[in-house]
Amino acid sequence: MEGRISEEMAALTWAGIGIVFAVLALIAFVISVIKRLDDRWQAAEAKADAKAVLKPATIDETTLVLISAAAAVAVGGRFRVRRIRRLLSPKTKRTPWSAQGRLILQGSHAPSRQRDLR
Amino acid sequence: MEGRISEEMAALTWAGIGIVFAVLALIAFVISVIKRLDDRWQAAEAKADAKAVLKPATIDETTLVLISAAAAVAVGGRFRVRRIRRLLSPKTKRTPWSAQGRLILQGSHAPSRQRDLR
Amino acid sequence: MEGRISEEMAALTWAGIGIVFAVLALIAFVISVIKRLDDRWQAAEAKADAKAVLKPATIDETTLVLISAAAAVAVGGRFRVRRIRRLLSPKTKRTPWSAQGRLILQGSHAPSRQRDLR
Amino acid sequence: MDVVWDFLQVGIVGNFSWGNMAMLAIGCVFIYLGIAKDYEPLLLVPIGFGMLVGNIPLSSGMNIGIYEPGSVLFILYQGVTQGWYPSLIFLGIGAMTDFSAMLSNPRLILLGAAAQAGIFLTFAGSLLLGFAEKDAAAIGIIGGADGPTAIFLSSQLAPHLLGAIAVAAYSYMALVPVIQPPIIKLLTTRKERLIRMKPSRPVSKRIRIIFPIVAFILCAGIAPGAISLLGFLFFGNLLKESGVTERLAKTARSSLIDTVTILLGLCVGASTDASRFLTPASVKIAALGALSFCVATAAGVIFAKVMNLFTKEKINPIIGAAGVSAVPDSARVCQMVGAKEDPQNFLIMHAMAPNVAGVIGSAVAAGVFLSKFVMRG
Amino acid sequence: MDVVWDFLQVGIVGNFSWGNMAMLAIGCVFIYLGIAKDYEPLLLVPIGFGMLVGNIPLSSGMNIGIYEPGSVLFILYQGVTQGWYPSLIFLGIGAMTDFSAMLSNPRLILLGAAAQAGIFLTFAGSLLLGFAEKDAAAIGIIGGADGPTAIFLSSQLAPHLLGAIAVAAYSYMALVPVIQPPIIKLLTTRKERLIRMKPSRPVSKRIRIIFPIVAFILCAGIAPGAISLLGFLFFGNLLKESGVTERLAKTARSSLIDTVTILLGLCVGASTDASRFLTPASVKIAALGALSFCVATAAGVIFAKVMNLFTKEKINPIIGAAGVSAVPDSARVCQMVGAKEDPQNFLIMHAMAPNVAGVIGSAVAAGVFLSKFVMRG
Amino acid sequence: MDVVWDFLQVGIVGNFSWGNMAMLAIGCVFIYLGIAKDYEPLLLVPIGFGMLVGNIPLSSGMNIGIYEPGSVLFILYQGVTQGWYPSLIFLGIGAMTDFSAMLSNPRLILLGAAAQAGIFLTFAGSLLLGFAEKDAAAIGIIGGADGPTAIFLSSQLAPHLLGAIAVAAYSYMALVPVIQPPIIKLLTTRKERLIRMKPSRPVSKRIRIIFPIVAFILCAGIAPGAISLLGFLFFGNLLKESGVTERLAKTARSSLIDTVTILLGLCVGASTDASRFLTPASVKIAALGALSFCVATAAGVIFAKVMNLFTKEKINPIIGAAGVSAVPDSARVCQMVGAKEDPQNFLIMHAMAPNVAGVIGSAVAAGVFLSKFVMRG
Ligand code: NA
Ligand code: NA
Ligand code: NA
Repeated sequence: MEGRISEEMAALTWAGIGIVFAVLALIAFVISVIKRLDDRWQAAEAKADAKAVLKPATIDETTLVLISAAAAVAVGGRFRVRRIRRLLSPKTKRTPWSAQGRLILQGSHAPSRQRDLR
Repeated sequence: MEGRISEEMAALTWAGIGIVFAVLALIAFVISVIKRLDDRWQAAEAKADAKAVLKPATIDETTLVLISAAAAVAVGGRFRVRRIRRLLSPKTKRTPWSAQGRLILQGSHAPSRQRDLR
Repeated sequence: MEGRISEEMAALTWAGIGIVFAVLALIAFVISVIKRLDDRWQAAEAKADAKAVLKPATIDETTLVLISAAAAVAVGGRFRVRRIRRLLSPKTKRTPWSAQGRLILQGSHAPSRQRDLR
Repeated sequence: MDVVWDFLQVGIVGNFSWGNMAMLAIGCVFIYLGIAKDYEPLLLVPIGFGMLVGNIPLSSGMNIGIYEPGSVLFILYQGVTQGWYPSLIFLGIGAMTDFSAMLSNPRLILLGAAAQAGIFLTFAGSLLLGFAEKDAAAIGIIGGADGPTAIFLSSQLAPHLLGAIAVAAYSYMALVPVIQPPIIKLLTTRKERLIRMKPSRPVSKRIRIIFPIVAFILCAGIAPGAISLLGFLFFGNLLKESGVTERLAKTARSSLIDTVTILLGLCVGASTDASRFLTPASVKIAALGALSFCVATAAGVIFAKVMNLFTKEKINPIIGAAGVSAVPDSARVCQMVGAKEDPQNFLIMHAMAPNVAGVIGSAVAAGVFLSKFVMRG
Repeated sequence: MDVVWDFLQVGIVGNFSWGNMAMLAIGCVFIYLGIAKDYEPLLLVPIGFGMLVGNIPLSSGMNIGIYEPGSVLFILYQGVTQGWYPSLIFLGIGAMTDFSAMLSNPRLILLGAAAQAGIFLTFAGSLLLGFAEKDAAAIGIIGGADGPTAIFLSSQLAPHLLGAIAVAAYSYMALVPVIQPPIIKLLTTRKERLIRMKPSRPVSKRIRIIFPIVAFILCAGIAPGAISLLGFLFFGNLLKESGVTERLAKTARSSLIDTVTILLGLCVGASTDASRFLTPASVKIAALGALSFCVATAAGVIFAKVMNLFTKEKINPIIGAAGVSAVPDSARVCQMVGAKEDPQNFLIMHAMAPNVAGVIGSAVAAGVFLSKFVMRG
Repeated sequence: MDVVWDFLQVGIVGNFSWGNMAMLAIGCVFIYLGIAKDYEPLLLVPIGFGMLVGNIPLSSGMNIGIYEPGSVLFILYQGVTQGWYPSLIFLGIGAMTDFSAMLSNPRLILLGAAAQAGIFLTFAGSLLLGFAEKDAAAIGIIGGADGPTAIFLSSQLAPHLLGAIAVAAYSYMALVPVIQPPIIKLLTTRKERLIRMKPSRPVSKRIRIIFPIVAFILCAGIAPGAISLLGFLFFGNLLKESGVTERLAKTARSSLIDTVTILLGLCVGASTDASRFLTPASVKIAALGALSFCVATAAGVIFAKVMNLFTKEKINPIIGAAGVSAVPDSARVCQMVGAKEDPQNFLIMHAMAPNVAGVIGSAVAAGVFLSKFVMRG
């Protein structure tokens, strides 16, 4: 062995293990606390939900409007939207850039090009 | 209010609004002109199209040749291609890099690997 | 013609053609040799394969274990996995990053979120 | 335990500051608004997390902070300071934008021009509040309601205000559904809000291909300062519309724009170090930004009413508000406001026209400022 | 109105030049050829639009032009001038190229070697026309019919000619279906063009994996100058063929190559500023490029005929023309020419062999020039 | 034929070295292990091919080698030397990692902490073997069993050892299924290996969203040196879990991480030039790395046994080995070892908890070293 360990480095060795331990233990502790809080929230929400038995809307309002608009243009008269089933993943719904694309497209008058933006 | 507006900056404020307006108005005007021209072109084309009632080929010549070639190799004899239905989007047709991939693949002899290039 | 070709450049012209030729010819030669070796290997392997008529497992062991595990949790009792059919491409199987994702997911308890990692 | 003590000194213990704590809280609010309220989450979540990253208290000299040359964040931040993240985002936006609505009814483009008045009036207001000329120009562009344009112009004219301007621009864009409706209602009568517009005609493919080329040459010829933004916007749009480069357009509007959005958001957020961000200037910028949005909205609506004085086919003045850009939120707002009076009135298609015209308009405005101030400086 | 007047001065009004107008027109022609004629649209559309971007008349000093350090275009252009865009494109090409046709019939590789004669003869021709040695080498490589190789070599040996060389290379690649058929017909008899070749045998996976490794070591060991191109080409191919890195290969041949193609095309186009591009040198380069393509095509065809003198299994000399590379257009052309004589003769599979060998061949040629000229200077 | 002779001189003929030959062979072994043995192919194949690229004998001065400023490889290598490739990889890993298993059973996090003892003991061992302090820290981190972390720390503390450290780290990660099982068996009784753990409960979405934010602030507040790694890891995870930025998360965990993985692997491999890599230091590093893995595995297992002394719900000590990270291979190994005793014992779900905690743990350890050594110099 050619090298040697200064006192400072020896301290660092043990301190390092300790710090890593402390940080992860702290995270573990905080998660436990948050989980306990969350359990209470969830219980409270479950109660609230139980009251609201209404079937939630499965499609957002803007989309409903757009479908109505498209239909209005196509049918050229009065009509009622009875039921809407989503064909694409609901996740895309919330992303502005793609929503932008979708909206613009739907605002456009070239329905056959809709494929482009998927 | 601590600041003040020099004459030059005041001019810039109004000139800026004016310039933006002028540029967009110019675009609006040019689009209108082009649209009018385009309407005439379209009318002319519609006439020409009306004469050519022939059902257009739905697949390009290279692809037809490749399919024939593949079939020739597979069947090992004479045959006739009667009808071709496209399974992939026709858009890919025109992109050289992917076309390259496809061509090379089809020129290869490992049909089971075709999946790779999709 | 304003320019002229020094002797060195003239030599380079011919040497260049020669070098390109030599390199590609060398590749062609080496490929031929490797191909001949490969043919022998393949013949040997074909023999070996002929003996091993056993139908190979179509799914790796880790996956089998995971499916068993998932089923154990879901059913909560004893059971036997009779047959496994792969629904995703077998290619993903081997990529650590995605495998990581999949494993972690499957280790998680939110099965409805599995879509995220595809 | 000297080692542990020294170690703690470089972190929060040795560098605690209430400013950083406040910024951490603001970062959490941004993330909360993005996730729970769904306000522009693709921007607010990265910016919010970036604020956390940029405001962890630490000793300088560790090669970590976004202002320390050589650190990872510094390197990634260069895309912001050198201005090419915004350009690449415009490439992607071009590849996902359909200008059909606008091409179908070109006169609506003027609404997109009118709303840019907000930019120049805010510029004047900033001068009055004592900002230097270049800074005032960068602040004014907040009224353009277009994140990449604001970041690009700040990076060129007022790098030291970039964080505050970007945060203001994105905050107000997220708040468009809150800011615009009252202004629209104030400036229009119920009768005006009930105006129905004719469904517009489809546009031929040929026009959609020619448009980005012609529009680029016109805009850039007159306002060459806009090249770095509009060159990429119209290039992306040509890739989309040409029909033969769909492969490139798809990458531009998916992995390319996503990657840049992630990095831009994170870096802009991380640049809001409390010591630079929590200043009186930021407060002024926030106030001017709000003013800017209001003026722009009003200008669009009023100009629509003015146009109605001279034309036969009446425009519903609500859609003038979409001229601020903030694509597509402000077009949605127009639809919403219109539908309150008449649920069968589908304004969103028409609102897209001034909406995308507004993007071009604010890029031209940025070009005007660049031409004026970069040359001198 | 001094403000407006000053403003107009920095744009087209104060910087009008007929050269720029001509280049704008050429840019439009490139876009037209790409879209309407479907000639290599993934290259011509970005380059064409880049020409528009690079030729808008403007005052310098605005931090916009591609030759102004610090501008967005300048930063993105560095991938061209530093040579790493071509390398990354080769990575993607490797990940999409199947060398099976070539591996199945190795003697066809020689056709890909023969066609590179065009490179060296054009090099000599360029010297005769008075070009400096390095410039002549960069011009010669146009005959390699491979865009990334040409750009890479120019960036290393003749950066000032990069625009002209790239434009010439891509133009002639787009014109392959026009240039090659007459030459092929001139040099072959009808009987030769009717030769049918045996369908070749499949190649084992093991060989397809070994090939990129062995070929890289051979090529790079002899011509190390080719490492920056062939290292990436064969690396991409190994990712594709290994079967265990499909995930990486997929990204390399989709979003990665698309992104780089967009930026490379735009920047190369934008580098053709009229004052640099509209020169006698560009005219000479265009002429030499055309010559180069013709010589390369002829060399490939003639060498196939020579090979037929010594072998029993005759080669259809048409496929010699595919040795120029220009993948895969020139292999298509071979199929087309062959099918005119006999529609049941499927040459394209065989033509892919010299076609991909030609890519390797021109990269080796580039390596030869690099070894020679970079060392000296 | 002087031209040919001169030409050959710049290649293998003039620069032949047995060291390079050995490295070429090692590169082929890496590729073989990746493809045929399926050991971490996404890392070994790029690194292996990179070794070929970096060890082709050539004269310097050709602007090709990875250590020649201006060459393509040098430019791409900057992502390694400047440390931002590892950060971007962590962004992607965050976007694909599900921390549910860990959140469901937080006490298992401690196993991930215990296994990091390997890092610090190897640090001490390296000092004993005569390495300088910074170098020893970079070598120690090999025990973290996390490639990006090891590369990042080396780039900051010991750039000259980067190649050796990266190769050691990835080699041992690939060999986890060989190294860990005997150690686990040595330290546990059959009865312990048969312990069954209760299936853990699902975790609410709210907790999964809060976790990356809180964990980032805690880790970075205490060990700010970890910001460049954990900032990106937790940011990616927030993008994944938020539910509103799925689009960004998808790009981060696909094209973005793939692109960076390709370039990082190639460059790390290419940096192992024989003259720099075939040194006694590399041999020592390889030995220390192996030691490091063994110590880390043992520490995890033993700590699990210690925890069992104090708790009622017993932990199967096998899963302590997963604390080294090497995600997800080491969790797989735990499952395998456990299943040998009882095929119905599904440990992998539980093993994921210390496995991902180990990633955080080694990043924190890296932060400790950075805080200590970067500040000083
Ligand atoms: Na705007
Ligand atoms: Na070639
Ligand atoms: Na670890």
